[in-house]
Amino acid sequence: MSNVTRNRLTGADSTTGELVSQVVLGTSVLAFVAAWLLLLQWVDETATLAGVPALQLLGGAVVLIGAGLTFVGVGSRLGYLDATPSSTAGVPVGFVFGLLWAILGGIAATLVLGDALSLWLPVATVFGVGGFLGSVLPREDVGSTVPLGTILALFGASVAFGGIDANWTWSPSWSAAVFPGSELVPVAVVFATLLGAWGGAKAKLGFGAEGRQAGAYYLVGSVVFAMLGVLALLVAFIVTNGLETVLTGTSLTGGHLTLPFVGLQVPWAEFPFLLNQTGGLFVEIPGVLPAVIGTLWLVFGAVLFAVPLGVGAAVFLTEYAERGRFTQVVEVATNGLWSTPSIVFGLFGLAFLVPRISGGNSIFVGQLVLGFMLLPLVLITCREAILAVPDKHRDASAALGVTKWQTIRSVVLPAAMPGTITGIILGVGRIAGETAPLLLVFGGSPYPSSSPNVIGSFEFGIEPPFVTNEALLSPASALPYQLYSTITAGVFPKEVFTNTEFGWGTALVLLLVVVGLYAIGVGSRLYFRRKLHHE
Amino acid sequence: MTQILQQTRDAPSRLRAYAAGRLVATRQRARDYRSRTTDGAIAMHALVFASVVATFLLFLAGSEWTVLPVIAFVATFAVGWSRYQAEAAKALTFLTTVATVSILSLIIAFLLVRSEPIVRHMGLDVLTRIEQPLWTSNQGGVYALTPMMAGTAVTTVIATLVAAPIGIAGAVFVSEIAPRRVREVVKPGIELMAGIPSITYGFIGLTIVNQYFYVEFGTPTIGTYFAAGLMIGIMALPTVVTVSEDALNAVPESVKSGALAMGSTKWQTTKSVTIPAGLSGVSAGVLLGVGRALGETMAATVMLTHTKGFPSPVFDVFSNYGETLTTVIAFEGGNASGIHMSALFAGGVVLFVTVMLLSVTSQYVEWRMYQKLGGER
Amino acid sequence: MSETEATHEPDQRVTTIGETSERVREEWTDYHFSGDAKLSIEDLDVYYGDEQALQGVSLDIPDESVTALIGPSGCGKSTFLRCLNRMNDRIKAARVDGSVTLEGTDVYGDGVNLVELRKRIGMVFQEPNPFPKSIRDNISYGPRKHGDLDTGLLARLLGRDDTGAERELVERALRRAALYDEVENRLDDNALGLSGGQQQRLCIARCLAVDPEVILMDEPASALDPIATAKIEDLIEELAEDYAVVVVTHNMQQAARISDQTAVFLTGGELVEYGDTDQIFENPQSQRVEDYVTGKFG
Amino acid sequence: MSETEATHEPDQRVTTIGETSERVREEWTDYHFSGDAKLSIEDLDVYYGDEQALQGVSLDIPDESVTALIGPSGCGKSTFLRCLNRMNDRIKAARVDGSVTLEGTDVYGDGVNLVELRKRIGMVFQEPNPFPKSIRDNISYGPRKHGDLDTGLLARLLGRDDTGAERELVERALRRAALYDEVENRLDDNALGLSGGQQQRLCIARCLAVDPEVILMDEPASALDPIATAKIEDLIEELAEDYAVVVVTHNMQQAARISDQTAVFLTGGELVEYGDTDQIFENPQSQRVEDYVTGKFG
Amino acid sequence: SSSGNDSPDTPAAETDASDGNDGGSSQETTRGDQSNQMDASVLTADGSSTVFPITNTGGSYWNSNPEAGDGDYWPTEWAEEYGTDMRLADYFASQYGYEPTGERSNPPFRVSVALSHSGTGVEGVMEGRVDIGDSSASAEAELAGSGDEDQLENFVDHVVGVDGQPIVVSREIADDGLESITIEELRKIYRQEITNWSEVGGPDRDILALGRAEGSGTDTAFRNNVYGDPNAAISPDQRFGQNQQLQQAVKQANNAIAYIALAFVEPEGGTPPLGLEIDGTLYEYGKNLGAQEYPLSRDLHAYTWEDTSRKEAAFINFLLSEFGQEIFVKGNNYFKLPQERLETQREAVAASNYE
Ligand SMILES: Nc1ncnc2c1ncn2[C@@H]1O[C@H](COP(=O)(O)OP(=O)(O)OP(=O)(O)O)[C@@H](O)[C@H]1O
Ligand SMILES: Nc1ncnc2c1ncn2[C@@H]1O[C@H](COP(=O)(O)OP(=O)(O)OP(=O)(O)O)[C@@H](O)[C@H]1O
Ligand SMILES: [Mg+2]
Ligand SMILES: [Mg+2]
Ligand SMILES: O=P([O-])([O-])[O-]
Repeated sequence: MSNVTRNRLTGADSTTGELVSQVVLGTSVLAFVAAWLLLLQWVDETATLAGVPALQLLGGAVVLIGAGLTFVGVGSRLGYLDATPSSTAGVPVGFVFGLLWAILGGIAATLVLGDALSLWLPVATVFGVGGFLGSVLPREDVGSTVPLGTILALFGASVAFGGIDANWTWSPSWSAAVFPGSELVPVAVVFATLLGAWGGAKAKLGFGAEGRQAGAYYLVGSVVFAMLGVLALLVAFIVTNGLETVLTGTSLTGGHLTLPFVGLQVPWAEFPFLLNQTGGLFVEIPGVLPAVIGTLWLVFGAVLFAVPLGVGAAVFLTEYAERGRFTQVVEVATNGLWSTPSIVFGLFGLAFLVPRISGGNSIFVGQLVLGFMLLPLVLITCREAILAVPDKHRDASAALGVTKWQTIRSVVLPAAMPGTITGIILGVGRIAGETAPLLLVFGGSPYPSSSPNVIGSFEFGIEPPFVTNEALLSPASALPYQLYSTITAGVFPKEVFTNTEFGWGTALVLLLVVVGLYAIGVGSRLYFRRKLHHE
Repeated sequence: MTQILQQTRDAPSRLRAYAAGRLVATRQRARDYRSRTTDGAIAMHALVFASVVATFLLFLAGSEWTVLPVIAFVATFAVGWSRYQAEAAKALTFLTTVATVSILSLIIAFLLVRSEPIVRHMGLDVLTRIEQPLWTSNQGGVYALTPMMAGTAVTTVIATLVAAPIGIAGAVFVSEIAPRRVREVVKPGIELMAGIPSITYGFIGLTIVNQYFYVEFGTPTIGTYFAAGLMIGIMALPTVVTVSEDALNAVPESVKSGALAMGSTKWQTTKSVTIPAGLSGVSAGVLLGVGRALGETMAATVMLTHTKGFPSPVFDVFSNYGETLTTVIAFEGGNASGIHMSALFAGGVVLFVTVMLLSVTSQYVEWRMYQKLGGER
Repeated sequence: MSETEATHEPDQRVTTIGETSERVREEWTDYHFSGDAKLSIEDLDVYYGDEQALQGVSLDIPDESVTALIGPSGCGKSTFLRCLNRMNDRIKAARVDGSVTLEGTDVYGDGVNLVELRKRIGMVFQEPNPFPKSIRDNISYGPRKHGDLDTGLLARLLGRDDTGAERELVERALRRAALYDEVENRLDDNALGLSGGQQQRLCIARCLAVDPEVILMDEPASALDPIATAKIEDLIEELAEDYAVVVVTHNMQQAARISDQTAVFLTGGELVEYGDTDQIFENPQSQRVEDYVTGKFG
Repeated sequence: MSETEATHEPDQRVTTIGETSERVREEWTDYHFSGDAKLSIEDLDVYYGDEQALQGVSLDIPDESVTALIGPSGCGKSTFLRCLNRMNDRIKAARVDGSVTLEGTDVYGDGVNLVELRKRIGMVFQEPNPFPKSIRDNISYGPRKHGDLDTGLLARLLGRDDTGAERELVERALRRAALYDEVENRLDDNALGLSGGQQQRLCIARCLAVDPEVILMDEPASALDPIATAKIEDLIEELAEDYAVVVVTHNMQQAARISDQTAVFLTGGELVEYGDTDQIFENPQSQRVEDYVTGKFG
Repeated sequence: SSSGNDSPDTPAAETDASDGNDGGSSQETTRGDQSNQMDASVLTADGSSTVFPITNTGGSYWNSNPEAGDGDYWPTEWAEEYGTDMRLADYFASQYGYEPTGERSNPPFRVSVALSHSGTGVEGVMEGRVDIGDSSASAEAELAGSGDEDQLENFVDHVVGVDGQPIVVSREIADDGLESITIEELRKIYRQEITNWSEVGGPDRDILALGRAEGSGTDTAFRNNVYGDPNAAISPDQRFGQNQQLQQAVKQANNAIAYIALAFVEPEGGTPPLGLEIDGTLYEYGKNLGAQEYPLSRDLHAYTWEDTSRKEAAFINFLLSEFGQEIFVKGNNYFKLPQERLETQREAVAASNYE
């Protein structure tokens, strides 16, 4: 039937090529990590290993990678190594290598001929085109290794033996900054080793479709690993910096709690950073209680405002309105509203709400502005959740002779609840960390000495507006605002903490609150999803 | 050509026909409403709507009597709910929809109205002036948004260069490469990262990143576009990853299996089938990330130098200039008045319009994806 | 009601569709059953947008018996069924011409109360679609929404609640649907935890709880395994003692087993033959129907 | 391969399931065809988590013929099919025991190259799943990814491209799948614009373009209308001239029409009978199979 | 609006029309003296980061309401001097008719002082967002060129202290031996005409000229005093919102110069002062820097709008008291008001005006 020769179903045993590729790959990974350690200054750039400075070591590693790559590429081409390369490395690879060669040409030309554009540009172009052709014209095994290997070897050699060390600097004419070798070399090594790992992984699987997959996976994997590392570092950084502040003066039983109504005092955990006022004469360990309470009130008000509006609108749009121009406009509008920068909301609140409601910064206006910001998310998620309620439930209800509203109330909304709640929690997480609008419409003293007492401040009158609440109409603090104030206030009035320490503490509490809300949101989504799938 | 001409000529009559059609439809709907709704419910509807309109107008006028129509609304509504629940519910949901739309309209209207004085004062110079002075209360007030627009563009570009490639790589990793166990940890982890408040990034940026560039690279100031852009990029990363990952995930498993069953490798499947099919969703994710970077305020406010001007060359991201549209509003919003304030509102308009365009584009792109993949069934 | 033999040489009786339909129609429109029609359908046309899904369908459906609708996929069986209780109103694109009469009242007449109509003509869907609520709540949903039962908190506080009545009603409906014994002890569990067959019987019970006169079923067993299918089939035959049951099925053996009358629709939305089930399967008048019931296509 | 008569009195031969399965197995495992087996399956067990989906299935599949797999829903037909080209590897919960041999090589052996395997055993899915690309690109996807075709920009610039070869290959595959005439003029249109039946034939053509030895099809016509179904059936019969074709179907008439051998799976994942199609439908050895093929359930 | 031309949405118009009982808004409280009701809502202040240490320290003493004899905060000798045994805020508030609470941390009304810069304070008090607008430059200078000059007459000026406005540099520059520069050099530095420290006798290092936000009193006063025009064009390398932030930046950098307020000088710390030679006279920190003739000296203002309400008067009087001047002004490194100016200022808010 078919006279095409078939490849074997099973793979071959390991070869020299694989061994060399493995070395390239391993060296790349090690150098990648080492370069990061230098960049993060966990290892000093003047550090030495067996008498060789760190940077020089990196250079040597890159030389090794370059040489190894060239070796496998050429070996495979000459047929000494077992591989299944494609006919070309491909145009994208050609572009990347061409760019590298162009940079090399540019640098060489500036060193030799000077940095006039008319001098280095042609050289760079020639090098670039050369690099491009050198990558795409030969078979894949040569094209994807030799041009790269050469450049890596050149770069590595100039670091290892060419005097590019920590004190070497580059001050380009177009920039006000000066780039020292101590930083540039690790950055370049990060990129070099990414490419090296790509080439090594590719060679290891003998090029071809499998090789490309391996190369791509290594590249993507390392990038993602670095990304996750940076993100995790950020969090770890806040935690380590803030933990001491947050735990200052805590003890499990040192405090006491007065039971309401009974008046009895019982031992209670003492947590001054969370339970103390920020300012005031008698506060020994300043805390973030006013900000926590302020955040609670903000979130409470925003939810109270946005949830009914958002859910109502979502019901109308999905259940009552016919799909058409109107629903489309609302959809576009809500999506736009969701991505509108928060500072624009603040500006609007300052110009529209502040004069009409409190005359100055106030909790109430802050609640409304954050409510405006929350509204589109509630609407969008609730709408999605309602749309996700299968029509079969509506049909079933209709077929039982039940009216539309009854159906919405008894079947649709309950089924849409999980999705909506998840959305609300995530939205609350976002607004709880929102600062910009609060600067304009909400914030008060940077070191508040009292927490807003909203519940106790209701007053009733016979004149309109009949009900007033002084606390709601006064400025307050919230966690993100507290952090901002701490940054701008520069000096902290108490000796217990420096300003920065207090800031880290606040940042940690803020992080815990917001990320905690997100965690609840994400978790509840997983939970509901799983529950739905299992049934 | 002639066809177009013909169409334009027909336009008025078609418009008229359309209007007439709408009128008939509206009348029909009104008649339907009358016949289907009891008198009591109609009265309730009328009262509810009237009180809402009154509330809105009084509030707009800043009157303290606003509370009266609110009470009227609540009372009518309570009565209506107990007697005509279905009608009351429909009216309520309609009102909430209107309220939502009105909030957006109000924001737009306010931004426009308040930015009108500066445009009257300076004309198009607000958006085009590039010579000094750019921002001063001298000479009757000169407030050109150009340096801030350039600043916003520069930081956004840097942020996008950071967030887009890495973010897409992250999405590909999570959705296509990572083993299930890794994905189950990494995905929610990244989603959590999306929640870290921007002021936190700002604090880290201010204390660590700014200082790092100042000390190691000898930047002229403690805080540069590059540092801020980098930080914003890192901040936008999780958003790009999650949204793009959703898009890649939405590519039907059947298509992926189809490619695998033909003996293409996983990576070939990802590159040639999954990413092209999910491309519009991925770009929507990137656009969202760009939108977030563009509107980012706090990190930039605490990190940038708040000096307005154009670096030379313009792409020198390490210059001593540093102000974006968002930071200028946050920084000067408190003490501006008159045309200065108006200029800030104009900045708000520029931001709003840009973000709106991004949002509409990303929605369109996503709609295209839906169409494309939906056509499959 | 066993399987029919297929002994003809197919090629000999092929006629063009136009011809056949004319001829066939003449023959079977004379079908009459003893007693009055519960539902009468006259010249029903249904369009989805520009596309016609049913063409001039007329037939009478007797009370207290099972009427099966069969035909290849897309021939309009579901559409026909949905016309009977006006569930088609829910599809925006659908337009219905012709008349459907329920014991003398035109279902499409002016001022017909949809809620009342659907109470009288119950429906069971292809996929079991219990509400994500407890079994009890699923059953009592209809009566409660119609105000026949009040078990709200307020009523309970006032001692005016119908908890007792509810319990009875739920038990009766579940027994009728042959489900009571299986779920007796977990009435408060979520209905989604039931197996497919149980869910489908629950849906039937839910429908019975509203006390309808006619029960429409759209391929009620197609999503079920053989054992569950058998139970549903038994149930349908039992229900026919009290109700007019109309069942759509794609499984001809099933139609043959359970129905008293069978209507055969063919692609294009025409009703090609209607008559006693035995006759349809053993001696169909039309070649097309014969081809269909012997599995030549579909 | 016309329909089988059902003349027995069902009730007389009922046996308990355990008994039947033992007895039946004895009888049919002796089934042999002339020539070598293309695929041999030995004692295949598949588990999804704790649940067993296939129980000790053994059978040989001959080359150049159509093997039909039938059985009620959920009996493990798709699972079995997916084991043959290891698409089950994608399902994390799935665990496979036993051996599948393709011309002497154990498919589950160490170091088996999945890519090679799937090139040799092509698969067509129940729902047509063309890539959202042009018709041409759909067909040439496989060869291109396997490096047999290069039509990239660079190759074209260098004059080294295989555009001509591609054109030929696409035409050949489309003709083989009886689709060429319908799409000849729109090879560059998006494949998603085709009708369901055309899409399914496109998927078959796509599979043929890789030049496999075995073609697996999982209910390839279940989502299609009768005319498209007829085309696919013709195509399958034609393919059997060159390939080993394994078709899962839920339509027994279809199995009877198109297949040479039929394997009947029943609930629980056992293979209950395997033999010549005529024999299975006319004179099944097992009562359960007879009940199934005569439509007693399923 | 404040400018009175358009904008129906600004507060002055509508809130003025109201009868002033919607609680918390400053607009009516400024005129609250009409009704004899005691307004006990929160007194809000915002603005200058220079004045902030004064008002904020005052505010936290006030809010804490320490008992007479509290050794740290309201020591016996002070209480005796005032002849009272009341708590601190109780005592000062009671002079304006407020009922003493007798409770720690519970003053007759609370004070909330926010931190930004003078522009915000002036703007805030003008638009009624706050009761007291802190400013370290005169409202006149702040509003110069803003188009709101016609509102000036509505500002009621209360001067609470005097600042010397020193010039500070990074520690490294001072350590390198640079002790003073001339005012001409200063002008050039802030116009980017001198960009290296070696040009003024310092090390060979770029100058990082740090400035304050436009609209801050420190910036306005600096331009006014150094260049003779509150709107003079200067181009610092980097601007900061508040003095505190600026101080932090000077500490972080090794080549910075900044103009700041006295409270933020740390002679031995991160912000050492730099001598300034003006017309041949060398002004040095700790010697003649704050002297009468030092041209960079400036008044620190607490503005109220249109009138000074009872509540505002009570608190401002507290700041102007001997106790206040000593603890809040001198205690924060600023210069107390000279006696005769103090008398005039006190008169403006004297309790007798509110009987
Ligand atoms: N909501 C709808 N909108 C437009 N067309 C529809 C809709 N529902 C059904 N149709 C079309 O009407 C025709 C009849 O559909 P119907 O669902 O009644 O067929 P059926 O006999 O029930 O088929 P099946 O056995 O597959 O359920 C089909 O051509 C179908 O495509
Ligand atoms: N991915 C999976 N995870 C867990 N269980 C599965 C999975 N796929 C199938 N099963 C189970 O394995 C059994 C056999 O399924 P399979 O899909 O092979 O049946 P089938 O004969 O193809 O049915 P159908 O005719 O409905 O396609 C069923 O009980 C099914 O629930
Ligand atoms: Mg149907
Ligand atoms: Mg299957
Ligand atoms: O006192 P300022 O903060 O306005 O300089």
